[in-house]
Order: sequence, then C-alpha cells, then structure tokens
Amino acid sequence: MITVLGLFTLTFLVIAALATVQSRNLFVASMWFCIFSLMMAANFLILDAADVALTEAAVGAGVSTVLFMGALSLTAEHEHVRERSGWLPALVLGLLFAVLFAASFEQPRLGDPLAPVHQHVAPFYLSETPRLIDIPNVVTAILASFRGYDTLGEVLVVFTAGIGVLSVLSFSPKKNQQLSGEGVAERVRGVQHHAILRVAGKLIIPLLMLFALVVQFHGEYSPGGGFSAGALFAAAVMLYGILEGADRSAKAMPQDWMLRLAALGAMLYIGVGIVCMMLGGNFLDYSVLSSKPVAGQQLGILLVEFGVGLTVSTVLIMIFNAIANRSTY
Amino acid sequence: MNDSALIPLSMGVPLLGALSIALTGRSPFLRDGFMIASAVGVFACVLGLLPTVQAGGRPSAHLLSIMPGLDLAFSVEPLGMIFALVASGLWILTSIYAIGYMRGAEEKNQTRFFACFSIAIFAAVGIAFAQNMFTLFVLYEVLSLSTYPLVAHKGNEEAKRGARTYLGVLLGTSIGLLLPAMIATWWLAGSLEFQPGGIMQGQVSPTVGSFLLLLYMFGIGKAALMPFHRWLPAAMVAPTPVSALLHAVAVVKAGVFSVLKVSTYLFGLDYLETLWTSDLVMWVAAFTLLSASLVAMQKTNLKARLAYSTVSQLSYIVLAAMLASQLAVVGGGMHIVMHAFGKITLFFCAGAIYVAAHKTEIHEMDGLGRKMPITLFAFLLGALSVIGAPPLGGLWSKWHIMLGAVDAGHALLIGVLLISTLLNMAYLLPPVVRAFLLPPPKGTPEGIEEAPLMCLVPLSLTALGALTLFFMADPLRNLMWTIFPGAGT
Amino acid sequence: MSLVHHLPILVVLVPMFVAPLLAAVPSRGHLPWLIASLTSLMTFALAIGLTGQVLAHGTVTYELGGWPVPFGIGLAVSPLSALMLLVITGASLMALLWGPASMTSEVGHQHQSLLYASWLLALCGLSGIAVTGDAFNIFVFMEISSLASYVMVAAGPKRQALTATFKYLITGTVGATFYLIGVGYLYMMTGTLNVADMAVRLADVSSTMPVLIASGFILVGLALKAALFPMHAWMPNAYRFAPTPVAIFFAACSTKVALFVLIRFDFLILMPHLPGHADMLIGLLMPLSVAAMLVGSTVAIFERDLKRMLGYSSVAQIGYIVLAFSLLSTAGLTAAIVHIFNHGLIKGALFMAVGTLVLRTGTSRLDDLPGIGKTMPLTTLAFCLAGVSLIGVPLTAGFISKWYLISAVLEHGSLGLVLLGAILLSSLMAVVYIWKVVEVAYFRDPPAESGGGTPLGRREAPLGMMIVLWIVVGANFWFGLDTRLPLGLANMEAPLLMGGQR
Amino acid sequence: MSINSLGLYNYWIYGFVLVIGLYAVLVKGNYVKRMIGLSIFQGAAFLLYITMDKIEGGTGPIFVTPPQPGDLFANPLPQVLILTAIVVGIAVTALGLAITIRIKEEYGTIEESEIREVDRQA
Repeated sequence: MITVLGLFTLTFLVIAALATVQSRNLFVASMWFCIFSLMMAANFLILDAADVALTEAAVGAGVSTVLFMGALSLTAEHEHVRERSGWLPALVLGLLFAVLFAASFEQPRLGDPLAPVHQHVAPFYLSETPRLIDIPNVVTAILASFRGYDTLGEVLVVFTAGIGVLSVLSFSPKKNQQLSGEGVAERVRGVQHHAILRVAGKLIIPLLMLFALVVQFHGEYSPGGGFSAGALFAAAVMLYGILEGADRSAKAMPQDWMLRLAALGAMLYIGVGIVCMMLGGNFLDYSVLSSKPVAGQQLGILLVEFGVGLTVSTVLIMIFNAIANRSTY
Repeated sequence: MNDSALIPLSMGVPLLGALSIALTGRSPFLRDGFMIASAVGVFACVLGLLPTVQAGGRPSAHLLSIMPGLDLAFSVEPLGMIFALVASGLWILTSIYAIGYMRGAEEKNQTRFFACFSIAIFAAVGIAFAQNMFTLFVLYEVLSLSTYPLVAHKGNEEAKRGARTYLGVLLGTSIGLLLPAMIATWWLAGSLEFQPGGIMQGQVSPTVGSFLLLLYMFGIGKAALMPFHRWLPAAMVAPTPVSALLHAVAVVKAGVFSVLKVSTYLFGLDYLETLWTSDLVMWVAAFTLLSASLVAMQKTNLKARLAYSTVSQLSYIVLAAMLASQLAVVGGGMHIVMHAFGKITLFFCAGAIYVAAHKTEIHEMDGLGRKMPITLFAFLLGALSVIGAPPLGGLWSKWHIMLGAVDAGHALLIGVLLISTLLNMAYLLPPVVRAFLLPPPKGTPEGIEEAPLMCLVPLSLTALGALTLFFMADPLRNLMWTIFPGAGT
Repeated sequence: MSLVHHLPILVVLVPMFVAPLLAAVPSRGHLPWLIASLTSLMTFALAIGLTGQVLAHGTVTYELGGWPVPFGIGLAVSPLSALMLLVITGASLMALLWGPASMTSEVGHQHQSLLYASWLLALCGLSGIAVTGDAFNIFVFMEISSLASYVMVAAGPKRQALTATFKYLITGTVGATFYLIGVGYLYMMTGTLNVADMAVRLADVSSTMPVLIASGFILVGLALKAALFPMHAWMPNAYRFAPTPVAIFFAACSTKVALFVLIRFDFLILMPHLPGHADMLIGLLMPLSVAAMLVGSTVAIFERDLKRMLGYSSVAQIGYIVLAFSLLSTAGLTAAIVHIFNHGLIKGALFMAVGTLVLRTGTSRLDDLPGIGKTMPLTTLAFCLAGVSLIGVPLTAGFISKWYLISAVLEHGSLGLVLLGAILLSSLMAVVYIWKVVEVAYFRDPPAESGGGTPLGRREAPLGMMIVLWIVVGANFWFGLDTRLPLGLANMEAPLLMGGQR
Repeated sequence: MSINSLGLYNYWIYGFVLVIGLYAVLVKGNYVKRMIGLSIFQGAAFLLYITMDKIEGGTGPIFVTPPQPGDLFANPLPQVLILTAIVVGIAVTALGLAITIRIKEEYGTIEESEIREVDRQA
C-alpha cells in the first residue's frame, strides 16, 4: 500500500512541477507550487521523515506561497511570453538528466540497510542519544546538540534575510508606483467583507498559535522544533493579517520590535554557546550547563530551540508585514 | 671608507639627489645645485671603488633576500666598474648640459625631469653593480619606468605616441622574454649568480641553452637588436639631453652591458660556443649593423641619423659578445666606453646647434662651421671616434673586435666590420663637410653664434675625452683583461 | 577558559555576536561604522593570533559541542585556512577603515546599521567557511556570506544595483545548491560529512560513478561562486553597482573563498582516491583558466568603466589561480596559495584608488576623468603603483606570484610553454589596460572648471582615506620584498594537500 | 510488494525535478517565475537527501517506547540537514522577492527583456 502511495506522490510531484513551470498566470503558478510543496511533504512522511514533513508543509506550502502571493500582488499577474532560445539549456539539462539516470544504478537501493549512509555515523546517534541526551526525538537532539553549530548558522541565515528584506524594502516606493487611492484601501483591508471567513478565522488563529507553542516546547518528544514552531506562529499572524488587514497586523506586531526580538533570539542562541565556553566546555557544549551532563544537554536544547523559534517567527512576520503593507509603507 | 660601504652609498646618493630635487622644485638654482652635487658625489663613490677593482678585489654588499635563492645583492667586477665609471662620469657633463639646455629652451616642469634623471642614474649604477640576474632585472625595469616620463616630457600627441612605443617595446620584451628566461635559468641552473665562466655549464642541455640564449638576447630590448630596435628612433621626441642620456650613457649602454654580462657570467664563453644560436644571433647583429647604417644614411634629421647610428654601434657589442672569444669581449667592453664618448659628443653638438641656430635638418647646416666653429669641430672629433679613425679612441675597440673575430674563426665578419666603417663615414662626415666647405644659404639670419657656455664646455670636454682615450687605452684594456683570470695577454 | 584554545571559534564568534546587536541599534551618525570597524579589527587580531598558532603547531582543530569529530562538527584550521582568514579579515578591515565617507555619500544615512550588520555577517560567514572542517557546515556559512553580500550589493546607489543583485542571487543560489547536491552524493557514498573523515572513507568506495558526479557538481557549483570564466557574468556588474567599500571588500576576498573550498575538496578528498578526477581536473579546469585569463584581460582593455575593468581583471586573475592549482604539482599549489594572498592586496588597493576617484568626481567612467593625475596626484599615483603590482613588475607582490606561477608552469615541458605564452600575453594585456588609465590621467589636461585653482569637487581625497590607501599600496611592496608569511604558510600547506603525491 | 521495489524510482524523480527547476531558472524571463524555478530546484535537492534516510522496515527516528536492540530506525542525519536547507531556501526566496518588488518599482516591469530595454534607453 505504501509503495502505491509513494509512486502516486512522486509522479504527482513531477506533474505539479511541470504545471508550475508551464502556467502563464503567475498566481496559478504559485498555487501549483503550493501543491508541489505539499506533495513533497507527503513524500517526506512516507520516507519516515516526520520533522521535515511538518517543516516543509509549514514553510514550503504555507509561508512561501503567502510570500509569492504578496509579491505578485505588487508586481505582475501575467508572464509576457518572450522566452529566450530554449533549446540549448534543454539540451544541456537533458544530458545532465541522462548522467544522473546512469549514476542512479550504482547508488544504493532505496531503504537498503547495507548502504554506507546507515553504517558509520547514523548508528552512533541512534544508540548514543538515549545515553547522552536521553530525549526521544533523535532529530531534535542532532539538530540542537550534535550539529548545533549548523543550526546556529541557520538562524543567522534567517536573520540576514530579515535584515535584507528590511533594508531592501526600506526605500518608500516612488509616487507614480503608488496604487490608486481606493485600490489601496480595498487591498489592505483584506477580506473583511467575507463574514464567514472572518468568524472561522478568529476561531482558528488562537488554536494555531497554541499548536505552534506545543510544537515548540514538545520538540524533544514529538516531531517539531524551532523551525516548524516559528513558521506555524508566523502563519497564524499572517492569517490574522489576511483576515483583518495588513495594517492591523503591522500594528499588532510592529516592525522594530520584530527586529529586536529576532536579534534577541539569535543572541539567546549565541549566549547559550558562550555560557558553555565560560563554564569550561567547548562552544555549544551543553553538558557543562548543569551538574548532570544529561540535564545540561536537555536544558541547552530547550533554550536553543526557543531561540530558533523566536527568530524564525519574528523574521517571517517582519517579511510578511513589509511585503503586505508595501503600498502604504 | 671601506669598499662595501661605497656601493650602497653610490646608489643612495642619486636617490637622495632625486628626493632633494623633487623637494626643492621651487628654487631652480638650489635644485640645479643638488643635481650637480649628486652627480659629482656618485662619480666620487664609483671612483673610490676603482683601485680595489684594479687590484683584482671584488667588493660586494648584500641588501635583502626576498626568497630563498633570490636576493638583491651587489658586487663590483671590472665590466661593471667600467660601465659605472662611464655612466657616472658622463653624468656630470650631461647634467651641466641639461641645465644649460633646459634654461636655453625654457622647457616647463623641469623638476620632474631632473628627478627622473637622477633615478635613471641610480638604476644605471645599480645595473652596473648587480651581483645576480634578479637584481639586474629589477633595476632594468626601474630604468625603463623612470625614463618613460623623460621621453614623454613634452606631453604633446607626438611625444605620447613615441613614449608609448618606447615603453611598449621595452616592457614587452622584458616581461615577455627576459622574465621567463630568467625564471627558466633559476629553475634549471638553480641560481642566478654571476660567476666568471658561467653557471650553465653542466646544468643546462645545449638545446635548451640555445633557446634560452634567444630569449635573453631578444629579451634585453635595450640592446636594440632588430626587430626590437623600434623604440630607439621613437625616443627621439624627447629633448636632446634626454636623447644624449638614452642613446649614449644610460639606457643603451645598460642594454649591451647586460648582454655582455649575461654571455660572460651566466652562459660562460666556452659554453656559449657550443650553442648553435650564438652564431644565429651574431648574424642577426651583423644584419642589424649594416641595415641600421643604410637607414641612417637616408635620414635627413640629424637626431634620427644619430639614433640609427647608435642602433648599428650597439650591434658591434652584441656581435662581440656572440663571438664568444675573450679578445672580442674585451673589445666589446672597450667599445662601450669609446662609443659613449663619441656618441655623446655628437648628441651634444646636435643639441647645441638646435639651441643656437634652431636647425635640426642636415641640409640646413650649410656654412654653419663659420658661425659655430667649436661645436662643429667637436662634432668632427666625435664622428671620427665613432667611425674608428686613428687619432680617436674608437679605433682600439674595433681593432679588438676584429682580432676577436679572427680568433673565433669568423674571418668573414672582418669584411662586415669594414663595410660598416665605410657606411659610418658615409653618414657622419657629410654634415661636417657641408658645415665647413659649403657657403651658407642666402637668407640665413646673421645673429647665429656659438651655443651658451653651459652647452659648449661639456661637448668640448667629451670630444677631448675621445681624443685622450686613444692614448690612454692601455689601463682600460688591462682592467678588461682582469675579467678573465689567468689569460692576461 | 584559555583564550588560545578557543581561537578557532572566536574568529567566527566575534562578528557573529556583534551583528544582531548592531542591527537592533537604531543608526545614528557614524556609530554603526565605528562598531563594525572595531569588531573587524578584533577579528583581524584574532586571525593573526590563530596564524601564529598554526605556524607553530600546524593544523589546529576544535570540536564544537564537545562531540568527537565524525559525530559532531569539527573546525580544522590548516595553514591555507589561516592564510585565507588573514585575507578575509584584512580585506574587511581595510575596506571599513577606508570607507565611511564613501559609504555615506553612496548609501545615505538611514539604515546604515542594517548594512553594517550584514557586513559583519558576511565577514562571519566567510571566516566560518575558512575554519570549518565539515562539508555541510561550509554550505551553511556560504549561504550566510552570500545572503549578506546580496543585501549589501542591493544597497548600491544606482537602480541597476537591483538587477545586478538579482543575477548575483540567482547564480549564487544555483551554485550553492549544486554544492549541496555534490555533498549529498559524497555523503551517500561515504556516510560522513567531515572533510577529513570523508577522505579516509572514500578509499574503500567501489562504485566511482556517483563520486565522479559529486566532484562534477561541486566543481560547477564552486566555479559559479568563484566567477570562473564561463560563469563570471554576474561579477563585473555586481562589483560596479555595489557601494564602493563593499566592492573593495568582495573584490579582495569573496571569490577566492570559493576557490579555497575547491582546492580543499579536490586535493584532500578527491585527488587521492579518484583516478578519473585528476584528468578531469586538468582537462576541464586548465582550458577554462587559460580562457579566463585571455578573455578577462581582453574585455578589460576595451572596458571604459574603471570598476567593470577591475572586475574583468579579477576574472583574469582568478584564471591565474585556477591554472596554478590545476597543474596538480606542489609548485603549482604554492603558486595558487601565494597568489590568493597577493591578489587580495593588489585588487584591494586598485579598487580603493578607484573608489577615492569616484568619491571626489562622482563618476567611474574613464572618459569623464581626463587629467585626473594633475588634480588628484596622490590617488592616481597610488592607482599606478597598484597597477604596477598587478602587472608584476619586480619588488611588488604581483611579481612574486608571477614568479612562482611561471616556475610552476615550466615544469610541464611543451604544455608548459603554451601556458607560459598565455600567462605572458595576459600580463602584457594588463600593461595595456593599466597604461590606458595612466595616459588619460596624465597626458590630458583637466577640464577647465569654472572656479579658479583646482576644479570644483576635484580636490585630493580626505586624509583618512589617503592613509589607508597608501598603507595597502605599501603592503603591496612590503610583501613584494618580505615574502616569509605567505610563503611560509604555502610551503606548510602544499605537502599536506598533495598528500605524498609528487 | 515491499517499499524497496520502488528502488531507484526516487532518484529518477529527483533527477527530473532538478532538471525542470534548472530549466525554469535558465530559460524563463520573468523574475518571479525564476524564483519559483529556483525553489523547485532546491526542492529536488531536499528529495535527494531524504531518499537516503529511508531504511527497509524502519520507522521515524523517535523513540516513542525505549528502543529494543532489534528494531530499525530511519537515519536522522539527512533530516537535520534538510531542516536547515528548507529554511535557507525560504530565506533566499524572501530576499529575491523583495528585490523583485523593488525592481518592479524602479523599472516598472519584471521581465528580463523589458528591463534590458529600459536600461538601454536610460
């Protein structure tokens, strides 16, 4: 049964990708991209990657579609078809695909237990995590502790994106680009005139935020963690922005506070690392945080995950507010 | 004042001179004072080194080692001594002449001119004293770059084009050919030190060696072998003291000096003999020698004629180097001195004629002898020395080169040298004959008389120098023979 | 907490720690610039300390989170990484010290704190790449430095800065993802992510096809980031439209970091175990690098805009570096490492001089700067001296790299002669496009401005800029004479990388 | 019909999606379409990593009950890497879209050919 589902999702994935590239109307393209991400998330689930599926759904399907929609509302709806000569890239890429296809025969089969991937480093994590860190979700253990430095780098990437969007969009648009008066009011006020949507939305938003917090603090035991929690929290605020109007969400979550909170999240992560150095361990070595190393690891992971969640959510909210309020910014 | 202190001093003085000239740009008198003082200072230091070198000593100074096996180091050997003496000696006269000329022709931004002038002498002395090929290459480049502003002094379109060819050829050949040759030598022979008898004997196979010789000979663009002689006539756009500096004292002499140094101290004469390309380069030099003289005959402009005459005279020395016989190399060394004195006198006279009578073409010089007797008489002495006629020093160097040709078994070359002497007469004597024997053309203004004293004194001194060298050739010859320990015939 | 033990991570940590603080602080006057410069100074000092340690003890390692290397992430500071660190932190310091006036004049006052924060993040990203020993970690820090550089290039004064940034973003992200896929294949075949550990486990990998594909992906990805010849389209525009201090910082070091990663991957992992890889490297990289040298120099000759000209000259110089290490010999590797160091100095000085001209005259087009040599003598002289170093005249840093490159090439017999011809032709072309500037600067008289004395807006640059400019030009000559530092590091690194090969 | 009979199908799909993404990035003129193509291309990279972690008969790497020696778990390492890579992808997309918005305001269009037109006229 799983194989049939796997075959279906993979094939549908390719169909979604082709449809995205071919469709002329850009809104349709971004919707197809949302389907593509959902199919990707389903695929990850089939391949036993629960954390990644949750994050891909929240970030890939949710947030990036909102960003694409926001950007398209400010730029163009249709793509003017004047493609460049398509045959040369097509030829080169066809060659690339042939090479990949030929190489796949020498790669280990899907799920083959003897593959080198399962030999060297992976068994260590699976066997040592209960002893060293003793939390059920091995992915979060690796994410926060074994390869904590990667995740720190990851937080910095998100933070740089936040700064980048702020500084790029900080220049107020020139007058002639300003949408006409009524066009602005209508778009910014969101979908207020759809009563059903607003009432249903009002119910969902608090639940969504609560779920985000559960994912955040329950990350050691179930799939989830900083990234998906941050994305979910941002999704809740975006939903509020869409329903009640972007200016209301910008007032609720002011930009400069978002920037300071994002900086706080990153500083929390770096601070934990430096405290470990102060207490004699290497950078990001949580075992020195408390008397018992295992308790120290768990405390470190909790703090670090919270830092990640804080930064990711505030940066995504900041980006959404910057794009959604562009015309009145 | 021990010798090893004299070497850095003899190079420091011109640098200090350049600096002080640049600083005292405001007051011309102070600046010119510094100019002459530094010229005299350099000559004194170089002279101080002469006794020890004559006694066979090799004073040396190590400045800095950039990389293992590559360092800036200086040591004085007879060939370097002669070149340094000629360069710094004639430098004093050129400086006096330049001050007189610049005042006479009211040239603008003279400060830059004199500063670059002193940097050029620093580079020339540095090349003379270089202990290894790397130091020589470094100062060779400094010489090219520092003489560029001199050539492009007037700043008009024509000067710019001339300067562009000047620098293009010199930098092109040095980076394009000389640099790889040097690196290849360093790579194959393991070091770049100048040693009597050469360093390539056992290290480099003859086939590779002959290819290297080609790279070196055509790489040293300043020796003006065809086809890389274009820069020399192109540099004629410069004012006369510069062309005197370029074509008699520093730049060209640095070129042929490097050729002699490379062939005797890098390749070594007997190793040179085994390379088949040494004959090839010799015949190229012979070809340059003759064709340059033919071209010189057609040139009506006096300075252009002298420029091509220099191209052919340089090939004498390259020819001597390629003969790979000790006699010829001694002749080549002496020729550096004789040609320097002869040619600089001719250039001074050309400059004096320009300043006094504003004439540059030879056919305009009819009857000038009556108005400017001293200048034209000095011109005659200079011409005779370049031709190699008996009462002048030029004879001895040609004499030795011919002996070298016989010794190396290339008797045919004597014919080439004789034809070239005839050609020299054909293009150097007519200006003198026209000046003295033909009546001045009708409309010439009466007011022409001798050039200012500041020009006249240097040219007469150099003419006398060429004359005394005829009688005083022996100490020079003995000094040259000390290059080859044990030979001493 | 002995400081020396934590040096490898501190070099990355210091800019990382200050960046968020700087972003949160609202920008008032020169405060952000001051904070950024102090941080950059401290990082430079740490880099010097680290280099001292590496020179004393060889490769310095550091385990993050206390976990042993294949399981946690380990930092490995080899002599080459130490040299890379010096180039990165040095370039950042000189660009910052040089640039406050230029940055304010081109970017204006508001949002400078965000800009300098992304500057520190770029610095943290680049030094993170230099020190890390983990393949995936290189990808993460490459993303940090790329994202920060997109932000800074987008802050350029003209509107073309935006399109240039977009092209830079697309190319950079495609390159980074190619690298990610390459590391994915390597992980699939070896099961580990640590670079040193990967080299060990590659020995017993039987099926070589995926590993060849991995090296192909990594090669293309890093060539895109390093602007190697066919994939260099983004660089000249990015350097031209970026604010000048940013252009100086990136011209001096950012493309060379990608080359650093390429050298580490090719020599440490792939060379020893992959027979096909060596000839692929020579067969593919050498012609590309020769093409880069020739095309880069030719376009630079005809380019009338000074910044773009220097951009194309960088394409040619990257061609030198790639040619050097594609010779697969110890001498070649030494030449590549030394030129990475020297090129940072040369290009930094050249861009700084052009930046000073642009600050005063507002334009970087050569035709709008006639007679600039008379009105701004010191700056133009600095440009000429840096140009002389680029050409490779003796006593300059450029000459040392040329010397090593030519002696490395001569080892290859007849092929070597062809390469020698290409190198000399390219350096002669360099003479042409530097002299093109000299002629315009010195032999044309400046336009007769209305006001008397030096024409309006054409007076010499402010003192602070001149000092920094002349320090860098001086460094060009200093490292032309005293080559112990780059040579020492290069000679230590070459045998490590060649790993017992010829 | 066990899961591994899918065998290499995953790698082929990854290859095809990668090619589609790159095609969109290289050929399309519209800047937003190129950003979408870029995201698809990155999606393919994620698929490559996650296909590696599947193990026959294993479940997700979460120990709901304390682990017995016999049972198998999927390899957690690629999942960690891809968690990071996804958020890197969204960060780059966000910045790319912000720049596209500014280009639209400065140039009035986000088509490559029209932008070149505007630049040539200016």
